[in-house]
Amino acid sequence: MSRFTVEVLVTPRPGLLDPQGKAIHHALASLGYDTIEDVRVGKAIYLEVAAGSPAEATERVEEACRKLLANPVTEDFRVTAATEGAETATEGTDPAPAAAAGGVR
Amino acid sequence: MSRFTVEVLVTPRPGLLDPQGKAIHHALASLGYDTIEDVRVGKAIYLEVAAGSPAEATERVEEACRKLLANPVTEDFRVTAATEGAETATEGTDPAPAAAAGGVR
Amino acid sequence: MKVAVITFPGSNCDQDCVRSVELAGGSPSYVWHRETSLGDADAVIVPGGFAHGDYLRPGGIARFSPIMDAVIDFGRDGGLIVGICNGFQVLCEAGMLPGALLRNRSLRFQSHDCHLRVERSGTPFTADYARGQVIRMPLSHADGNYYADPGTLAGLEADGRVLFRYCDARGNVTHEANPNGSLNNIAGIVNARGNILGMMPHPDRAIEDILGSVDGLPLFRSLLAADVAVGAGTREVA
Amino acid sequence: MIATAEAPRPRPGDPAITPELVEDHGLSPEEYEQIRGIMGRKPTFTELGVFSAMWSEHCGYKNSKRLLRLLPTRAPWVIQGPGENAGVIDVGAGYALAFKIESHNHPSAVEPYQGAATGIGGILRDVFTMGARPVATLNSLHFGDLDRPRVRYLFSGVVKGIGDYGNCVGIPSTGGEVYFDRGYEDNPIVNAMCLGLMRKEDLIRGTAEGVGNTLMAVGARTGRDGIHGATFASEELSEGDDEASRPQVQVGDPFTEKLLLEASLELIASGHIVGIQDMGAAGLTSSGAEMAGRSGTGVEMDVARVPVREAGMTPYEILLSESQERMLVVAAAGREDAVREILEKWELEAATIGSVTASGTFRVLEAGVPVADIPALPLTEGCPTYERPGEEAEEVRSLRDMDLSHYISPPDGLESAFLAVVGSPNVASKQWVYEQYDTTVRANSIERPGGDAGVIRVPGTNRGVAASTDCNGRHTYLNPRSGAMGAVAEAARNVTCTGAVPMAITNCLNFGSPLKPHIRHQFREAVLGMRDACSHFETPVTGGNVSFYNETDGEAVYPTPVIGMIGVIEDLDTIVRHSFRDEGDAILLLGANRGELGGSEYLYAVHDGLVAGEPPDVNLATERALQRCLLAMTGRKVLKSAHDVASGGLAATLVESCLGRPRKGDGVGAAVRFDDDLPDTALLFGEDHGRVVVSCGREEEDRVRRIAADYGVPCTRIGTVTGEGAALEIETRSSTLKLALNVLNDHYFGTIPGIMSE
Ligand SMILES: Nc1ncnc2c1ncn2[C@@H]1O[C@H](COP(=O)(O)OP(=O)(O)O)[C@@H](O)[C@H]1O
Ligand SMILES: [Mg+2]
Repeated sequence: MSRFTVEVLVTPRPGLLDPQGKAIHHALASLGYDTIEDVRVGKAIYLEVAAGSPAEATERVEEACRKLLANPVTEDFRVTAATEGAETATEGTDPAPAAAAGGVR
Repeated sequence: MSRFTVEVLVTPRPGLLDPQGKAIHHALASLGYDTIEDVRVGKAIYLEVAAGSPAEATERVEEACRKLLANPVTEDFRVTAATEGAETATEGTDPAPAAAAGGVR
Repeated sequence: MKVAVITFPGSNCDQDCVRSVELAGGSPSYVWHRETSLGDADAVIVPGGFAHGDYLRPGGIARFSPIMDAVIDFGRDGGLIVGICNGFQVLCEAGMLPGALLRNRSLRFQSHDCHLRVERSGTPFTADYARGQVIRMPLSHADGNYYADPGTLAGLEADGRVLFRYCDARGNVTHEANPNGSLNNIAGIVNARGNILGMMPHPDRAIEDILGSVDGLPLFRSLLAADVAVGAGTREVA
Repeated sequence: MIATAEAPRPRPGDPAITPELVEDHGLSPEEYEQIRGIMGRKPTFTELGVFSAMWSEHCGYKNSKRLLRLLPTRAPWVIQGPGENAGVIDVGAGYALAFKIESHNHPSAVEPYQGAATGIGGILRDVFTMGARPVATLNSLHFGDLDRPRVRYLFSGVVKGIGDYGNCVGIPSTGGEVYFDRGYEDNPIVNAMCLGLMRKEDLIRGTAEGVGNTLMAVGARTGRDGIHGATFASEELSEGDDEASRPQVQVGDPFTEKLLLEASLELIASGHIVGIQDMGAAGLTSSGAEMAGRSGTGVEMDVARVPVREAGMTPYEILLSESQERMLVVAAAGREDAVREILEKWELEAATIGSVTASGTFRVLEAGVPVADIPALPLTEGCPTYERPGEEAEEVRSLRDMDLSHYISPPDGLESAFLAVVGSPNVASKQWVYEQYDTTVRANSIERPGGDAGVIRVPGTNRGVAASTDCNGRHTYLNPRSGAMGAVAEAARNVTCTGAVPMAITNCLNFGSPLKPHIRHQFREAVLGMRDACSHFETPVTGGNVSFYNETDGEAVYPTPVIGMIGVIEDLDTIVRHSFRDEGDAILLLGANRGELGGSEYLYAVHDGLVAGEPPDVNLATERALQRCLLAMTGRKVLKSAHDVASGGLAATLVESCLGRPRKGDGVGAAVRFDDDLPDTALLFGEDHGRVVVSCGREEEDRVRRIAADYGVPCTRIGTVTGEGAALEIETRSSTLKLALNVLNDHYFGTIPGIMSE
């Protein structure tokens, strides 16, 4: 059993009005960021999961997404598994190599 | 000039209480997800940026993060640039190869 | 008539609903969210508040409270259910009503009176109102922006399942009268069978003259007068 | 004093106690010597931290205690005066009201959203730990000028923080105030007040009685947040502090608070506990020491048993953490499981961390090893207090003495001045603010924000409790004594306008650094003014809060003694609202116009931010007569409206009475005429105290006049209510104004939303 950090990105479904994204877009524009053409806001959820493998951790979390973490009426989600700095995308053609976690500052 | 999608992940600073994460953790536990040991919740923001290069797009967004998108007192942020399916991590050792965007469902 | 009022951790309007039922002449009782049975209730109210803090999404966590299985069964058997404010959000999350309640257009919490046009009379929830009647009551929410996909929305309208719409004092359904961005100014809807109502404004806060309005009382009176026996099939919305 | 065998010794890793370390803890060399004397030895690092917190300004009231003793605190209806978590008064019908106001200025300056949110959380806990169910909150906010982006950021963050927290817990907001003035540029004032009701017999106090009873930590886990917040709240901010202050940011969890509220009330009703207290400023330290101090007992606790959020926390950190949503409970011995059962129902944690002892000391162990052992009473009561002489700043004296005569005429004409005053952010409607607060939850809000005072019904009765917060910082800046008197007078007037009898106050004294003579002068004068007014009105002070060091880079805020006034209406059928009602009704002015423009909104809004002149005079006898007169009128139900005159003068009062509730298109007109021999600006914008505009049916006019005469209150018929959609017409000796209601609407309701949507 190891501990994996699984990242879940929950985003508003395309076509859905996103008032928060719109407001941020507006605020950025009035700060002079006129090259930013659209903004959408979703949630980033990080789960620490005890599992035998990254795949197992991911699977558990995907199930949790379908059940609770995302609202199918309004949201899409994407799950990525990682352990100790190594991330594994569960979708996409290739597993992504390591990307450093942690803040910029 | 191309259009790039830049992903910003904003997360609560370590050590700060994350009531939302706590509540989700609790909810998952009572749904039987007892291998999930911790949950933290942040924001995922997607910006469409017109720029000459991914680096330029990323730079603009990083600046916007410091100015507006993240609250420096309570949040960390991480910026990733991508255009038409190709993502470029601005941190981490290697640029990640393509990862399909869009929802699982 | 016995009315079960569900209390989740974080429910704030359970007492208001109990009082409303009492004032309308019914017998309310509190049912704690960890219960698994509604007892001999004839109707159910899912009250407002911030069940589980509204963390993640309003209603998202409450939907999994133990009592919800009983509430879902009750609704499936044709029992009358009213979800107010957070209760509406819970019912949508539970799939008992279509659509979802998104963040208000203003992105702010909004607490003020609103006018509603009663779109249909003769339902178990609106029998005591006249069709087209304009009523006033408080609203109080951050996520009341009703959304449904175009097909669902068209279905709601075609079937006359929108019971309340935001309007101005004269009954005009206008953009300015829409407090939160809800599609088609929708303030309250029923499910296809017509036995489950969800609405964002608070009839439970408009039950006495001294509070500024009694326009919420007819809703509770309608509910108490509706004779719908659970399991005995339906009383279709006229 | 302490058995040597068990005396705490320094922990490995503790820093050595040096003069610098002592200074960093906000303690003077003399204070440190005093501590050594109390201890009979050198304190450990942990003990130093404990003293530092308890002897901070915030907990120890070093620089205010002696003056605060001058305040009147007693009346037959006062059940609990200062010294407890909240004051308590008898409001009749078997009910008691607990109420208190608190500042969260520094945290809000650093992180407005969380700072304000946790401010609400703390004040709610102060009230429900008395056994009372919170029934209303109010908030008094003072910010810099709204044209500054930073101020807008603070303003919107604070309002959202207050709203999100209070709304989630389900407590209606019934009122408050918001001021904007450059005097608060970098130091917002964020004061939150809470009212709670209980049956009189349910009152419980924060005591640790009964040797052998069990100490339990209840609620949220302890994290590293807010460590040394109490000291932090007692130090001035300096440029660049945002970075340094970060680890101290506390994050509020209103959902946990709601559970804690319900669980606490259930615990108190169960009889399983003997005492309960919020872990507020200085957390476990102040709650533990104060509970022991109040009961003359001791406590012993083991920090290793305190549930923590992070590994590796030291005793110092655990004792001083200000993590929110935590309580210290004293359970009757043997009832621990019953206590735990109630908490489990509410999905809360409870840990047994120690017990009540007979030692008289605040004793702390870490996994059995003593780390602190301090005599409780000297710790809680022994904080040295100071009263050093003060002196008024020359600058203020000259501003006050300024000749205002060449500001009498408005540069762009009277109508433009009128709209500028009515549309200034200070006078304009605060609808944008209070519509973000749930004002109607629990269906007892009889008068919501927007009038003179909020009124909440005592559930199950026809009684009401009215409350108002007031402080015009410009007035207190120019003259702290009359300004503070004026704040009490205005608060009492606001409450009286609804028909409620003023009963008692709580107060929050927001000042700069008491180390400066002119601040000490302001503080002393303000306390004396408050004393005089409260004595005269028989509204004792049941509690409050002092917030010093509201300074950035040496610039202090205006002295801001915020008054939270409570009134009682015995029969809600006698309630009066602020807006004119029916066409043809008579409009009368109670009180006399003197045209005092000193410190007025007119000078600030129309003359480039001028803050000068002698602020309006307060005549306590006149105010008292006015209060009695109004209550006689409301009691006899002769009035249709009553609205006091304050910021913005008669102009603001008349506009508000016409426009009424914030729904566009509503409102009635009025035609008024003044015969006073005063310049137009002084007449319309003067903020003279002691005035109320009332309206009544024509047939009642004589009765109104007679009652006024009985109380010796000047009463002048000034006009008539005109029909819906009409205008506000004002005639003076030299001018005529006709202001369309929709124009007034745009200015009064449109200003703040307009600025905030930019
Ligand atoms: N921060 C606030 N929160 C809630 N209500 C507020 C706030 N600020 C102002 N109000 C409400 O707006 C109304 C007018 O406020 P104010 O101008 O301060 O009144 P007054 O001058 O009569 O004290 C009052 O009902 C007050 O309670
Ligand atoms: Mg007033």
